[in-house]
Amino acid sequence: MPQEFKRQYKEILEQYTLRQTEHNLYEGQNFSRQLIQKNISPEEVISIHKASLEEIIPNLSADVSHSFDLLIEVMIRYGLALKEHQTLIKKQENFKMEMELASNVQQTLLKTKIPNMFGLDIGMISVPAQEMNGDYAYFLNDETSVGVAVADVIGKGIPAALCMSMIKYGMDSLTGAKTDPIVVLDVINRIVEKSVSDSMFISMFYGTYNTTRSEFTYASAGHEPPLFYCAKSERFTELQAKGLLLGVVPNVKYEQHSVVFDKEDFVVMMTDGVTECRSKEGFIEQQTVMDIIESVRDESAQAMVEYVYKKLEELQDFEQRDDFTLVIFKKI
Amino acid sequence: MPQEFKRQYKEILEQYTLRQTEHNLYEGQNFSRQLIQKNISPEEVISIHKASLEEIIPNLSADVSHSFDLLIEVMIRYGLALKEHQTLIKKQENFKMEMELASNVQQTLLKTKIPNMFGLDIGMISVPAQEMNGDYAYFLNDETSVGVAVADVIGKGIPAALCMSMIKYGMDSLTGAKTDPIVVLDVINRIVEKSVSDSMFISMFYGTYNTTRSEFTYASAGHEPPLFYCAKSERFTELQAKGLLLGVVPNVKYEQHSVVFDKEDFVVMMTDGVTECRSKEGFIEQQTVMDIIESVRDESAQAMVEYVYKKLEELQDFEQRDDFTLVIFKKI
Amino acid sequence: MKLKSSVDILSEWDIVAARQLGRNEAKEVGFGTVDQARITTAISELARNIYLYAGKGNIEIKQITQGNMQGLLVIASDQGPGISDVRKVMEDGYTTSGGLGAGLPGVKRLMDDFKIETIFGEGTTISATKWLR
Amino acid sequence: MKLKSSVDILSEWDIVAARQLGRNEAKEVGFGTVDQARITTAISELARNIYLYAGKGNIEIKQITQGNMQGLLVIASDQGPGISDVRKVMEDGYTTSGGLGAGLPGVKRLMDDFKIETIFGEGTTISATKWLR
Ligand SMILES: [Mn+2]
Ligand SMILES: [Mn+2]
Ligand SMILES: [Mn+2]
Ligand SMILES: [Mn+2]
Repeated sequence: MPQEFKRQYKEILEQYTLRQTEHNLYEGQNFSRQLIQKNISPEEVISIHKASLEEIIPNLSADVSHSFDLLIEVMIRYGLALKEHQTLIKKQENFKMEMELASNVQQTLLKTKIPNMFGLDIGMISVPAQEMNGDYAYFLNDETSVGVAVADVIGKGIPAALCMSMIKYGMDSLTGAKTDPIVVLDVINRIVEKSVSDSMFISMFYGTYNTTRSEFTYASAGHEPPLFYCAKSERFTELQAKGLLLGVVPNVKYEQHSVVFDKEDFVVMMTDGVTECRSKEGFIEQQTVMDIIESVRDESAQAMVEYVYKKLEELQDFEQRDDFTLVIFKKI
Repeated sequence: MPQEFKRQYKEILEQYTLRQTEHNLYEGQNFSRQLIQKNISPEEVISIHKASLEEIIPNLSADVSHSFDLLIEVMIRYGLALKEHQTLIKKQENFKMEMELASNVQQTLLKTKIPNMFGLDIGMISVPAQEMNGDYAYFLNDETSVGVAVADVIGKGIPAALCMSMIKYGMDSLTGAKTDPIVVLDVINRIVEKSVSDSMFISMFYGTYNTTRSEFTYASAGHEPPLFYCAKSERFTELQAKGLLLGVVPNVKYEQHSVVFDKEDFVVMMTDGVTECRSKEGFIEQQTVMDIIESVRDESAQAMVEYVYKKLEELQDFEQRDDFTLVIFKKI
Repeated sequence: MKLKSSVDILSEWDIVAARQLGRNEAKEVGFGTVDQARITTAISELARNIYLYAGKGNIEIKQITQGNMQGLLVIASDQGPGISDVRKVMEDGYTTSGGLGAGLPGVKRLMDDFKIETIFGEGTTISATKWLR
Repeated sequence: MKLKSSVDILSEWDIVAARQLGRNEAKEVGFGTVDQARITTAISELARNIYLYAGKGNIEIKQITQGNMQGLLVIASDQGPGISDVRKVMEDGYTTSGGLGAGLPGVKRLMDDFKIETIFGEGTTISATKWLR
């Protein structure tokens, strides 16, 4: 038994038996912090308590003394559980370091550069719920066109992150930003269908904006529909486009549509981590999300996506349940 | 305070104060198993003990009674640590399930088919040290040629596994099995160099066997040299080829060499998980590995790799420290 | 019956005062010894956090009822620097607050309801309730 | 001084006998109350494992010395089915043995040295030593 702890504890106990003050209990509490830090097990605490009490009350009845031996016996298992906890904490820390490294690797692997386009303001944010991101946003561009892919593996964590790397290499194999959205989805669908087991599905949206014609052409593989904001009418509409999730069957017919932007119009592309935010009271309404976006429509696209993330994080009580990705294209 | 536990504990304590037998302590011990399973916290145990003692010894001194209040105060933190442990155990279980899923995803993503070639017997085994594999073997083939890539990310676990997916997509972008090994390494090196952070390196061997000419052409990016076994002389030689690890610099000059096979000759390609096996007594000698391989030279290539794995697993006391990959090409 | 009371936290002594207040109120509501100790430990952690990270603040204790449930509400507020990463602070084993079972996750476990509001640079308010069973 | 002694484990009563033997020997060597309880708990777990999984077996207790160190060696042996996956049985939180801190990882933690030898289908021998400090 660590003699120094015994001495300190006896002093606190002695004071407390004399006067039952809150201050003495506070000292006991602070002392227990130290005990835990020094790996003193609960059965040792009982043993220290017993020895102290025997010194403080010299004629302590044998019954009381014995009773502590039973208590020590009972506490042994609690001590074991605590030691098990310390092992697990160490494991957990190692795992965290591995995940941090993995998350860095993923960020380097999947990094994409937000292009600088004439007449178009682009904002992007992608925040994983856990260490690894199962959402993905990727940009392709040339002089007059900028393409953007937004994808979400159904599920999150490491399995989703592994799948996501596939989309990246698929996108890398494409030739340019002008490729038709339905062609892009078809190429990626074939890759996913070939490489991924039947239980893994990916939703993906692909859109390409032509700065000369201010035209946004898009297609969707079972992905969350983007919101198009018309500045003139001050109204949102969903950009619907039918198409099956990636990886289900090799041949899918995707729909392609376009919309022409006026100045200040913007499109908000996202994953279901944005629309399926939950607060304690239930799902956050689409109208709420729209109101939040509209309230910052005059900000830059990047400021907009960051503001929306912060607001939704707050509404969710800082418990992010799914990966969150938001991309805004705004004509300026 | 759960009344039923109180009643049971009081009975045990009463018996124990009467007679301090081992049997009573054993009952206390068994009882504590139940307490822990029912999430009774240590501070509650003290409280139960106090209440029981007060009933068993009606004239218990106030000092003793008070002393338990301090003990309860001290135990609160131990109770918290225990609850934290239960949370962590649940997390750990979820994580295990996630890793199993991730490992399945990886196996599906990286799956490769061992080709069936006329005149060449091929065997392959790849076993990860943890759930995820940071080693990779991949086959390409046409009528007369079969190419094989064997790669190892420096490091293991999830970060390594993420990197590995890159090699797969790089290989997929190649046109055929006849591509020169130095061209293959050059293509993959450029991909890796572009996508991976400076702290991640990959060693890779690429060889292609022409069944018409019985010729094996190969190049290496800092990879473990394969062992070539000449059946006639019954001797092993290392197939050396200079070349930097993948991902260090964009332009690397690789060396390309060839060797012609006679009947029964074979080449053993591997990762350092094979050569750096350790037993309790230290590293396992290369000669030992060679002896093991030679002892089964008359078996099929697949039987050979499986036998070598089993033997080395045994020598290592079943503690596999690194991912283990072995490929054999044997002329028949 | 005093239904609301509070203690300003300016020195370490005030931590003891807040504990004392909490224990008295807990006794009054009818909590047993173990729950009294839990509530007091929670108050202790909250007050200590204020003292260590915000410098000063306030602990308010309220007896509350909801339907036929009775409980004790503890509100810890400060105008300190705020918490920049709430998720991280609420994580187990995050060791700034002294290891095993301590810190805000500990407070959450000791009480039944727990809510944290923080504005970076403006301060933090934590509300925690324990219900009588 | 009796230096070696053993108990056959055939019924639950024998678990208590093994514990008693272990406690007596531990006392004799000079272990304090807490260590006595730890050694006894370890013996309890080992004997219980024999009783539950092998049906019958033996617990042997030896007082040992090494240099100027004194200790107690517990050997639990059975001719039961053996352990098919030692790695798994030694894993924490592997819940067949009744949860938190129990089972063989618990025994390993309670003692200073721990060795397990098992042949599938032939039986298991576990040796665990506690040294007097
Ligand atoms: Mn997802
Ligand atoms: Mn999602
Ligand atoms: Mn490796
Ligand atoms: Mn390796």
